[in-house]
Amino acid sequence: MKETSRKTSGVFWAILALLILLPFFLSKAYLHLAVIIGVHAILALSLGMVVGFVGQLSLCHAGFYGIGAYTSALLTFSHWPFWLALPAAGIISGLFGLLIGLPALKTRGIYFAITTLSFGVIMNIMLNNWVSLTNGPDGLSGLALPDPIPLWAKTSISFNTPRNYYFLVGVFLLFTIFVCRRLLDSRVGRAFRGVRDNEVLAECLGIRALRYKLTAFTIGAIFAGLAGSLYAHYLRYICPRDFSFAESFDLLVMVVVGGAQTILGPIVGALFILALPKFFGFEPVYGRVAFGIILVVVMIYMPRGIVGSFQKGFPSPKGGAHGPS
Amino acid sequence: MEAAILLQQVANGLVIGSIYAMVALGLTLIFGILHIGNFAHGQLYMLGAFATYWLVSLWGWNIWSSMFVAMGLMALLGMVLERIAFRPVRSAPHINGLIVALGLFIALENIAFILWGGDERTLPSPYATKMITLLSISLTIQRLLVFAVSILLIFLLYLFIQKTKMGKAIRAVAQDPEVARLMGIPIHRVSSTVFAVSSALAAAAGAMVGPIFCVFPSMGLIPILKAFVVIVLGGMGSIPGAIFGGFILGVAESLGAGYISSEYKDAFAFAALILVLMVRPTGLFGKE
Amino acid sequence: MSKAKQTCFYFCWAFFFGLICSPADLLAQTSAGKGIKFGVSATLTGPASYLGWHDKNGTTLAAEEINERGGINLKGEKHKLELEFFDNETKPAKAVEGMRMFADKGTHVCAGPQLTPLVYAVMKFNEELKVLFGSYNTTPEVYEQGNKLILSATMNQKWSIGLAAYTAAKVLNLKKAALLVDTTGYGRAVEKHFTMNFKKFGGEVIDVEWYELKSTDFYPQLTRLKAKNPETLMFGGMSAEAVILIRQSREILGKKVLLIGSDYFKMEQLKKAGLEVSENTMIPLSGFHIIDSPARQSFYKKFQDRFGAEAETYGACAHDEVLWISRAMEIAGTNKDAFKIRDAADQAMRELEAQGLLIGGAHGGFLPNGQAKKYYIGTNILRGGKLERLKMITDLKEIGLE
Amino acid sequence: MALLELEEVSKFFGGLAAVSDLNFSLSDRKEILGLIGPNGAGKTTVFNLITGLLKPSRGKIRFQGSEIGGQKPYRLCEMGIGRTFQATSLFFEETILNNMLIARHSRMKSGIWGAVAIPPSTAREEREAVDQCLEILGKVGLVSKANALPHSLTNMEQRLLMIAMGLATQPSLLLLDEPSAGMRPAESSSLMNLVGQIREWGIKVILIEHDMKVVMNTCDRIVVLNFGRKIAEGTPEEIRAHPRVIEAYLGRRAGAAR
Repeated sequence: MKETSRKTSGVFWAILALLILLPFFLSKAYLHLAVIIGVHAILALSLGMVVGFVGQLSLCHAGFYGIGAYTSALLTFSHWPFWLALPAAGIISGLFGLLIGLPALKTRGIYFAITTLSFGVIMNIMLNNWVSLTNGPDGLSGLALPDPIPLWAKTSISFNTPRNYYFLVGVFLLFTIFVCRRLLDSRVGRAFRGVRDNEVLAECLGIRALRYKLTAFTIGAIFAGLAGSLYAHYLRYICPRDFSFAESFDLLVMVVVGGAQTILGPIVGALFILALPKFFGFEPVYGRVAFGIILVVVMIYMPRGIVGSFQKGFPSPKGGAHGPS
Repeated sequence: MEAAILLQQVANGLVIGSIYAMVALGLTLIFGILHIGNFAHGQLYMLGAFATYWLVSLWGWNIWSSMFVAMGLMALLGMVLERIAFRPVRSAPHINGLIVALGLFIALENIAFILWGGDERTLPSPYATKMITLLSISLTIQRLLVFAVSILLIFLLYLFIQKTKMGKAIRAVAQDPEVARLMGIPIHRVSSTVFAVSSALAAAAGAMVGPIFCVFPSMGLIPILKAFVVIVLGGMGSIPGAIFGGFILGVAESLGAGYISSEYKDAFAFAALILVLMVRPTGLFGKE
Repeated sequence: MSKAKQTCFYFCWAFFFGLICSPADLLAQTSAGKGIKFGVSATLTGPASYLGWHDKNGTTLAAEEINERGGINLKGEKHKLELEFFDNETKPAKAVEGMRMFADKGTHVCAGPQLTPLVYAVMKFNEELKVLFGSYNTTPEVYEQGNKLILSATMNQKWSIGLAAYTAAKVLNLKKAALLVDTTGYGRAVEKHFTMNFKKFGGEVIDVEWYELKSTDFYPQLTRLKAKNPETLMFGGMSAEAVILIRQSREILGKKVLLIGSDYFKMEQLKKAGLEVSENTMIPLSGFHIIDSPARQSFYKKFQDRFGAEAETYGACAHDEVLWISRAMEIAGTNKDAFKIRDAADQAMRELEAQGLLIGGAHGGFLPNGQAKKYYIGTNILRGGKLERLKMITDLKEIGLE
Repeated sequence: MALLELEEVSKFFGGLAAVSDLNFSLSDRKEILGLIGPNGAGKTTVFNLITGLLKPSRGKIRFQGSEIGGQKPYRLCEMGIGRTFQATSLFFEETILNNMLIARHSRMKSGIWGAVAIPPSTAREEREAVDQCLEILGKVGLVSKANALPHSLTNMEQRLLMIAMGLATQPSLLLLDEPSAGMRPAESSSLMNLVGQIREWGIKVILIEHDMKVVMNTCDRIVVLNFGRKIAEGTPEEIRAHPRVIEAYLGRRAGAAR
């Protein structure tokens, strides 16, 4: 792993340079799209930790995303600074991840998928119907922008333009990538992959499968929460509709189509899925049809996802992304 | 009075439950063979309803013959989908199958939207408005028919699975595909048969609810979600599980809405599922 | 391994490149050519694609109507009106993207977004982007945010629901009402306003039942309502459920209970449900359906011929938005300065009303919060297969409401 | 004190007994215990009971004096019981070295923080782990393939890797389930030399093996199972001479097509 990571770094820096240059010749609308893609890249990566790293098919990720968004929204309403509300959002949805993962991970495979789906739906119904807290379906309006970061004298970085926010989200995306990369190359990451590829063998080799599944699930929830906070304070308006189970499915599609077991995969997936409508702007409904068909074709001809299919030398994985069945 | 209300609520639940059961049966059969969570199943329900609608409203057929033709058409469509979309991914991770199903779900819904627009159509039926009342339960005849037809179809399916040669083959493949193949069972024939049967069931469900509910492109979403809840509740691949799960869910929802809170009606189904899975991680009838 | 990553990298690069090059509108640019661009931000896909379809068709007809009359007259010279559609996928973030897209292209007027969450989202940005947009959203709160660049092309729930409550309580002397509403913002607002006003007019609301959007079976809720035997049942939901709601209510509650449709219920849906079934149902109707003007008839007919479906209130209001804002542009003599256009909107609406061109809900100039001063709005009841007018107002004060 | 003791251990699946009233123990002497018996005699079930994949229906299993019946597999691995499986079971998506490192898991400490921040302690731990894994790979002769993927190995090498992974968990007791399955005689004899060495490193071995000749040459003591019951125990010589073994086991083998 080590030396491969060193090799890839060249590629990584090239892409990074491209991404830093991008906002300077993008129009406002596309900057906005880029920010949204960035947020979803973080989300997809965090879901990738669950789906790709430990092979658990989770369908309540939008729920954690929503909890993060609402947490930081409500905290800033009670005059917390954004820079405290952001980590708080991560922690709170991390806690939810722990609470939900503990019972849910007792089930396996499709049972786990549907259990998490149920939790996701319930979380969304709560956001929608608990009017006194969340203001119900009309959502929370008028969120504050992140407070400017003072540099020296009078100058400070403010986040009132999409470009600056683009860089803020970019930094967090890099942080997420960094964490994923480090995790994958470590003892923990090896345990993750062991559990994913052959849970029985892993347990016989002394790996506590449940603990590591829960770890991945919780870390995923934390980053989803952070993404939620970033999203909320960019759009300055949130409503339950954004965090429905449909969103969970979109995220899953991003992860799997991009390549669940890679780090680049979910990011490419997010880019692919969110940029696609741009190419069907003339007839959106036909675009949706094409989108559906593209999903089918990609899954048939690129079973490991777009990025995964570029990695040679692996046998086609059997037994399912959710462990041996 | 209270007793009457209770009976009425149970009856409501049973009728809805029979629809869930019909959709869930097909879903669970498919899962048993291909281990795919086939979301597209919901759209076969929708297309079945539309097919019936057009046969009735354009050519003035009666509802029964239209329903049978619709079932036939959907059976064909099901086989086609199995051949072009699902068979290629059967050896891939199951999650790929799920994404394929999602893709088909999106594509089919939007195709229907393009062809017929988004507005609701009511499928005319002679039984839609006639009410009958027995021991203080009042239902439309159509609802009774939904119940009756689903029971009948479930029974026929049971005979098919238990008695026929193909039925035995299906059970064998569900048990262990490898062994089945070694025993010389034509896996591909089996799986396309399963798709045909399940799709026909879904179409029947769609045709039967057409007169009660409306027919529109996005009508497939709620039933398919509930059907997933049902088959997980009953235990993946378990036929009795799907049947009882369907009725249990229907009644639970109806009583939940009737006696606790209709605001959280849809939450009950999912909460119930979670509780059951905490006690039995493989559902009520699932094997450990 | 590294080679694979290399390919990945090229793939991404190619993708960025494709993203940058393929849509022509990527780089910021102002609208070229003599045609005047008019944005339409519609929910063409996603859960509310049904609304988007009607918006698209309604605005299309409006644009044709204008261009048939030679287009828009800015400072003496005529320009064709060109609609540019943006699909906001029923997502707030997308709606904002649409606004920015219009602003980037120098389009400073648009119709929509219409759904409450989307409107809330864009209202954070449209003022700084200088984009004036019309909306037929019926939630009063939306217009009380003090946004300067939003126009309401329909009556809001204060009017329709208030009048419905008034008619039930005062005209028909009903005392015990129940509600069956969906859990969307729309349904909740219906619940709020009806309960408030019905109490004010001396009735009481004995029960409220809810359903999730896209539900199709209401037997459990209705059975529960039946136990409390209300005299009237008010619905709060989209037109989608209208037919099933009416039918199932009759099946469970019987013929005597008066049903009150939300302000999206129309005669067409009563017909669909069956006239004998819908007998004794009351619907609040806005201008579109009350004033059977030639404009309305021709729109209705055109819509039917072109798109093979009944025109809905949605399409009519979207149509009004285009007419209204275009006329405002003519009066203001600009298609860039959103604030000037907005100030001209009052006069524009008076003129349009005088010409009888408006077919949606709003009429007769508008208040500082962007809402019309005057609506034609009435409650009608289905008796013997025909709609009977129960009450008709053009001003809330007539029924003692603000 | 005995390292491993089975006392009246039984396991029922539904009605039928896969293992019934099994008694045997493993002393602290360096030895290789052979566990033989015809197909379906319940040998693998015994392994699953010892490694915690199955919970005994009756009876006690003691390891280093403490009761372990129904303990979780990872606990037992940490206590020092390693095993291999009859079917080739490896992490096919990982390189050989990573397979070894995954097996090394229970002997390493670093957690999330270590993974993300990589403090010196973690870096050292990783280095040591890699060295030890390479050393073990060297012992089984796979060090040259450290960065290859498992499916590029021969059957022989894959089986060696499985044993190496078993060793990487630093066991005091290693259970080998038919390590020589599908090997040519030459290969299996060299494998048995490796098993012999493992004994010399002070690791007790329990060996399930079909090939009688191999068993007789390798094992110090043999337990014979038939229909889940122990029918004989003793040195190879005694077993060879044991009438019930000849009748129950050898007789069958003669009959069975091999």
